[in-house]
Amino acid sequence: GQFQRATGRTVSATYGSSGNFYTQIQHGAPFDLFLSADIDYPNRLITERLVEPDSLFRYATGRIVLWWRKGRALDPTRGLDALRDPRVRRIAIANPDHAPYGRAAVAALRKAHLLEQVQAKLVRGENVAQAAQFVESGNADAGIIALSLALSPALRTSGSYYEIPATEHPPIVQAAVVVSASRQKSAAREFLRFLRAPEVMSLMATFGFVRPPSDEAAK
Amino acid sequence: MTTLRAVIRARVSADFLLDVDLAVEPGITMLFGASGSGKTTVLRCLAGLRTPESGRITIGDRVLFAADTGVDVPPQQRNVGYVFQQLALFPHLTVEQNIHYGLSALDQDTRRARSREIAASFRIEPLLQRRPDQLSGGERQRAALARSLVTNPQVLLLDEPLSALDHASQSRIIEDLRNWNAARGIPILYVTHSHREVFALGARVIVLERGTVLADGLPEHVLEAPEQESLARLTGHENVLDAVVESIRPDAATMQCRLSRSDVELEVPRAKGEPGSSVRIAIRAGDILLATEPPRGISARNVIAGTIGALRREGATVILQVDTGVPFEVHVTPGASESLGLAVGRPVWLVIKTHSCRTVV
Amino acid sequence: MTTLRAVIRARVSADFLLDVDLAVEPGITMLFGASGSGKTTVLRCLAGLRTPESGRITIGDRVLFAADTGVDVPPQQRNVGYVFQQLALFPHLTVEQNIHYGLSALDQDTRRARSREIAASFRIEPLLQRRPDQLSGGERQRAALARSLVTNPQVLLLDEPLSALDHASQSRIIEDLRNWNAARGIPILYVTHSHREVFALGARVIVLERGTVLADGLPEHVLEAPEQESLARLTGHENVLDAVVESIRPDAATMQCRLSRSDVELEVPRAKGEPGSSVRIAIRAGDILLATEPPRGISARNVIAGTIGALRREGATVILQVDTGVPFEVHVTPGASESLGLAVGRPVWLVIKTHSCRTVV
Amino acid sequence: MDWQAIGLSVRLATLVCAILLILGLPIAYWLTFSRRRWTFLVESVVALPLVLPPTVLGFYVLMAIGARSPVGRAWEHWTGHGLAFTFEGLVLASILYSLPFAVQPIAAAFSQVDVSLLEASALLGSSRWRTFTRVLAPLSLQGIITGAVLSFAHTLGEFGVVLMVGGNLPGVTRTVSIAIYDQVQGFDYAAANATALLLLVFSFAVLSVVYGLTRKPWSVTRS
Amino acid sequence: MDWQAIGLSVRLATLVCAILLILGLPIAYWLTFSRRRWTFLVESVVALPLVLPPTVLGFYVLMAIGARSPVGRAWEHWTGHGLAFTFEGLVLASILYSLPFAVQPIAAAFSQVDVSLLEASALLGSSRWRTFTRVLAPLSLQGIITGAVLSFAHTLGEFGVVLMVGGNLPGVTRTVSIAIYDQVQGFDYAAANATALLLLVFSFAVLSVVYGLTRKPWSVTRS
Ligand SMILES: Nc1ncnc2c1ncn2[C@@H]1O[C@H](COP(=O)(O)OP(=O)(O)OP(=O)(O)O)[C@@H](O)[C@H]1O
Ligand SMILES: Nc1ncnc2c1ncn2[C@@H]1O[C@H](COP(=O)(O)OP(=O)(O)OP(=O)(O)O)[C@@H](O)[C@H]1O
Ligand SMILES: [Mg+2]
Ligand SMILES: [Mg+2]
Repeated sequence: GQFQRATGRTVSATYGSSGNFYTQIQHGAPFDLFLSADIDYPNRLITERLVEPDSLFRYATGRIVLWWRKGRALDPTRGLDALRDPRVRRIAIANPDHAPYGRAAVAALRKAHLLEQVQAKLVRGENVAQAAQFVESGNADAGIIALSLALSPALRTSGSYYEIPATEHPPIVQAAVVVSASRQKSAAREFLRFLRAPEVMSLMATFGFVRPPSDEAAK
Repeated sequence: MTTLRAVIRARVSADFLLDVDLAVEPGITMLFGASGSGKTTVLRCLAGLRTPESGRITIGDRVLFAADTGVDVPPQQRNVGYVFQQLALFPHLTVEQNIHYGLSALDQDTRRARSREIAASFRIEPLLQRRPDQLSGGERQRAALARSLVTNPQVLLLDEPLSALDHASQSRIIEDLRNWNAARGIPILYVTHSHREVFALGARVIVLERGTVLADGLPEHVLEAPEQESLARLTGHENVLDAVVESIRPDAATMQCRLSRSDVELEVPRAKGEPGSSVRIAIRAGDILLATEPPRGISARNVIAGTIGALRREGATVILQVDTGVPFEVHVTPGASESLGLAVGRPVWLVIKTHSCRTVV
Repeated sequence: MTTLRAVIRARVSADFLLDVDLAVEPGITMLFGASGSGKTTVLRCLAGLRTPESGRITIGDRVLFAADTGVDVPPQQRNVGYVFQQLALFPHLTVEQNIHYGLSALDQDTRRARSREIAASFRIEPLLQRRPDQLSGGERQRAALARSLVTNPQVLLLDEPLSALDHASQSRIIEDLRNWNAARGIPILYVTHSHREVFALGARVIVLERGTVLADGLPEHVLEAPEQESLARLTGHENVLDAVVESIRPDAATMQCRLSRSDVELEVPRAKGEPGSSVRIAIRAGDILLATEPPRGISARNVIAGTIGALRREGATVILQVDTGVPFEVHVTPGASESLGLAVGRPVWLVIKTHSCRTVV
Repeated sequence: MDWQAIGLSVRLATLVCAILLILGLPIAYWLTFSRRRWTFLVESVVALPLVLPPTVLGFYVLMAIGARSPVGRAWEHWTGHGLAFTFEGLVLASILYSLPFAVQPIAAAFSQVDVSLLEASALLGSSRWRTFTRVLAPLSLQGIITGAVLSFAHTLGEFGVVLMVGGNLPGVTRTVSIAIYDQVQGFDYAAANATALLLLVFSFAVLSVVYGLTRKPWSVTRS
Repeated sequence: MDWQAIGLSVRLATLVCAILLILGLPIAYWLTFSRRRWTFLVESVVALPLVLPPTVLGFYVLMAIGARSPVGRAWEHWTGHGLAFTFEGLVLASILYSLPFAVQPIAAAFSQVDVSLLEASALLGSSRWRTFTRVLAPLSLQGIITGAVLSFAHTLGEFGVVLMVGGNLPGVTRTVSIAIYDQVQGFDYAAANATALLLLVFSFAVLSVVYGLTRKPWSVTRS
């Protein structure tokens, strides 16, 4: 909406898992701009010369939270230690094999020396949204999900969260890149410029995305 | 006794209503009727495959169906043996397995013994390991018959079970069937359209026409003394003649009739009808004796002169067309035909016994 | 002329080999044989539904099958009408649609006209809108016959097409079929196991036994003068008697035989066999004349005295068991039986013409 | 409500269902009537696409028709655009995936038809084609309907393959199943429920009409 | 090679296939022989799970069996643990999803069996059950095999529903389809190819045996 107002151009968005988009771009998908949840994918595409290396832009860093439904007797003050509670029998995370938020969640658990203890309790969603659904539907007692999800209108009212400090897990750098095969590269670059605008960045913050380190953002 | 009683009304289609009242006593009863007269429908009702709109079916004291009380015993509990007109052998089972099918309650040995025995008597022993699609039409019919008989049912319903068999096989199986039932004495209802089978098998015959019972009784009475023209034709009374009653002789219980459009006179048994009224007279072609010179000193009252108009052979019968003013059909044996030197154009005399003439309506 | 010629060998199973050489000329040829003799198999080979291992099938000049040149015209191009023993009416089509099925090349009106005409002659007009499962067995048979005839095939193969019909309907359809072919003159091969149909329809008959042609010719020759005992029995020669040749009279072309285990003598037509050799003599029960007093002044050479041992009625026939030292079966008409006053125990004389006796092997 | 996606899905399912019938009928015919001994092996191959997870199948299809594959490049050469991420690509992938649903029930139905009816048809002068259309197919109607329904419904609901090969492009390859998936992923349950309900009601209506109209009319049990 | 996942999938598919036959046969019987007018509506309902994207169906199942639903609470009450993320939950969801694949081909096959054979069986004293097992089922063998094969293969390959309800627990709910998916997502194509190939070979072997053994033996065309 804002971009359209600012530039008169329309953006049509396609959502999905970053891994799938990576594969699809490999095989010639007609995308213009790739907003990845993990900088790993754009980097690979750069190596494969399928995207414009100079357009890489880290637009945000993701944050993870421990999230549970309201009414669960989880003690928010204990942080991740709350997961030691024996009443917590299922903990939902995104699949750490390929989902960045899942990797972060596992890292955080390891750092808290909880991983071994909760390993048997972990259930994996294909992506972080699914992990959230596991908790939301009452099938898991808690989950480690993206802050942006915890803040989303659907979950904000139904659950509570504990924000895991950014220091407890490797940064989840989210990067955008222009696809080489795109037929509207200039428009794509224009949209990237729009994302850099301070007001957009602050808007993202309200959605739970943290501004990335500025030196890298300038790249 | 385990008589099968059935009073049934079943509407088959807008223009066909089955409405019959039958009693099938132990022994073989033939159900005889033209194609489409409702024979198969009767069997289906008795077997429980069709529910009549109203009526009652009992075997002895056992009620199989009663529209008023709502009793309707399902087919699998009726203990009725049924050989379908289309056979309905199980295509995925061998002949032996088909025969075993109804014997599940017995142990393996008894089953095998029973099936071997029945297969032997129907001469299908070499076929026991074949599937139905590897059999000829007649072999299938024998297998279907064996499958039903082997279960020792309380009632047996057979829908033209021998129609695909040659006369020799038919005769043998008919003999087997009679022996089989001699020991059991169950009611057997046997559908056929063949006179031959009616006489060979039946102690009793029920004649169906358009869904109703036309006649019922001993074969010789019903088929020999038909009271309706349609039945007369159905039972091989090839000659059905219009006539007018001339006079009545109450003492001899006969009446004198003149055939229409001729001056041929016939003496027939007394029946309803006053002098001057119209009647029809049915005579079997085989009941007429033929002479090549005017017969003398015989008891028969009716001797009619005529000329052979046509002569042809059909099987063991020579069929003559004799013109006497009205055309008569006469059957003689080939032997008789030859020894009498019958030929077209020859003058002959027909000798008809009074009691060979039936008055029909 | 469009004669159908077939020389075929087809192995049906380990113990059944079909091996025949047939010529079916225009007109009706009956294919006659006991159940399982291979009649249906012959038809399937002719129609192209079964490929023989070797041989040749032609209609006139047209080769339908030739094992040596590899010609094998598929069924749909043979232009052969076939009425299946199991009918094979299309269950999803009405009778009318079934009849129309083979007429796709014609326009709607012609098609309708043709089907109405044939339906009328087979008396199935009121059934045209029904589906096969709404028909009786005989009605189905008539529908199947109509479906094949309406296409005007070059050859017609009929597998027991009238077995489910009453005699009246049979006669009518036989008449129709004869008329139908009078105008066309195509070869019709008609399978049956009924003498009645052989004589009523056939100009020629081919007799099959266990896959081979046993005899072939005019019905009266083949079925009346059988050369094999099996054929004699099949064709209703109820009496087949063992005998020994006593003497030969070359001038009269006859020989004198004595029946085994008795002193009854018979004069029979001369056949292979020297004095002292064994022969078998077949006599139809209907060819034997019966007299209640010793006949005088008749031409027949064979007059045998005996006593009635048993008497029963079957259809239009009275069947007598006459004991003459050897048992004879004799058939007479009910009329004759009555007028002669036949009864068990009565002494009778059998009169057998020399030419009613067949020597069989 | 994402009407565009619904329309696209219905179009896709109808087209795939139609093509599958056109392909499935002859394949089923061959499987049923071929006298070759190895027919059953082909029958097994036909069922194989089923055992792969849809996304993985989609992945392989993408490899096979993508810009890097010979097929993809040939297609691009002829049509000027790639096959992946187009409606045509979607159709192709869906056909591959749903093929067994069409073929197998039809083949099963064919094998139950009484051979003598096919023989009777041939003897009445009908070509194989006419015997097929006038006798075999009508008598196998229930099996054909089953094949059509399963492939239609399955294509409507198909997600993994479509996602992989289609790329979720609105109006081109974004089917209703993907739309609902996105709505669920986006926690927009109200929209997801509404779309799902609409899809269910529509499918129910279509199926009811199909089943209601095709109850085998000639097997009316005699009662 | 993830043997654990393969074993789990085979176990799941076999179990689901068996249960689906046990459920599907009576449902198909009822659909075929019920004289009620609205049978065809039920027939349509049976096909409905198909039209939803698997993940969405999985999502609804998850809601239905979750701790907040009566079903989930009742199950937890009886067994002491939830239904989600367990093998039982997976079985339940797969059954729901594959039901139409079992029911529809079987019902189609039943409807093609000649009624007079069922009548003949009854008249030989057989109960409905015996008629079913000895006549109807053998004569519908091809349809039943089709139902079994489709539901077996479909369960083997099922991904969306399993993912949603299973939670990807190794040895419990991590099926081979999920394993392959993960391998693809993790760029471990070699492993993915190997696993997929193994799955294909295994499935091909199973299907070949099934089809090879069950070629309708009594319809050997005569010629
Ligand atoms: N489903 C049906 N719908 C309409 N009419 C039917 C149906 N079934 C049978 N009929 C009619 O009912 C009548 C009696 O049929 P049925 O089968 O009982 O005759 P049938 O005496 O056995 O004859 P056949 O000797 O030819 O077998 C026939 O006229 C037939 O056309
Ligand atoms: N598929 C088969 N396998 C083995 N034997 C067979 C097969 N088909 C037919 N036969 C046998 O071949 C012989 C001839 O069969 P066919 O059907 O030609 O007889 P038919 O003369 O028509 O007899 P019917 O008058 O009983 O119909 C029979 O003995 C039959 O058992
Ligand atoms: Mg009948
Ligand atoms: Mg035959």
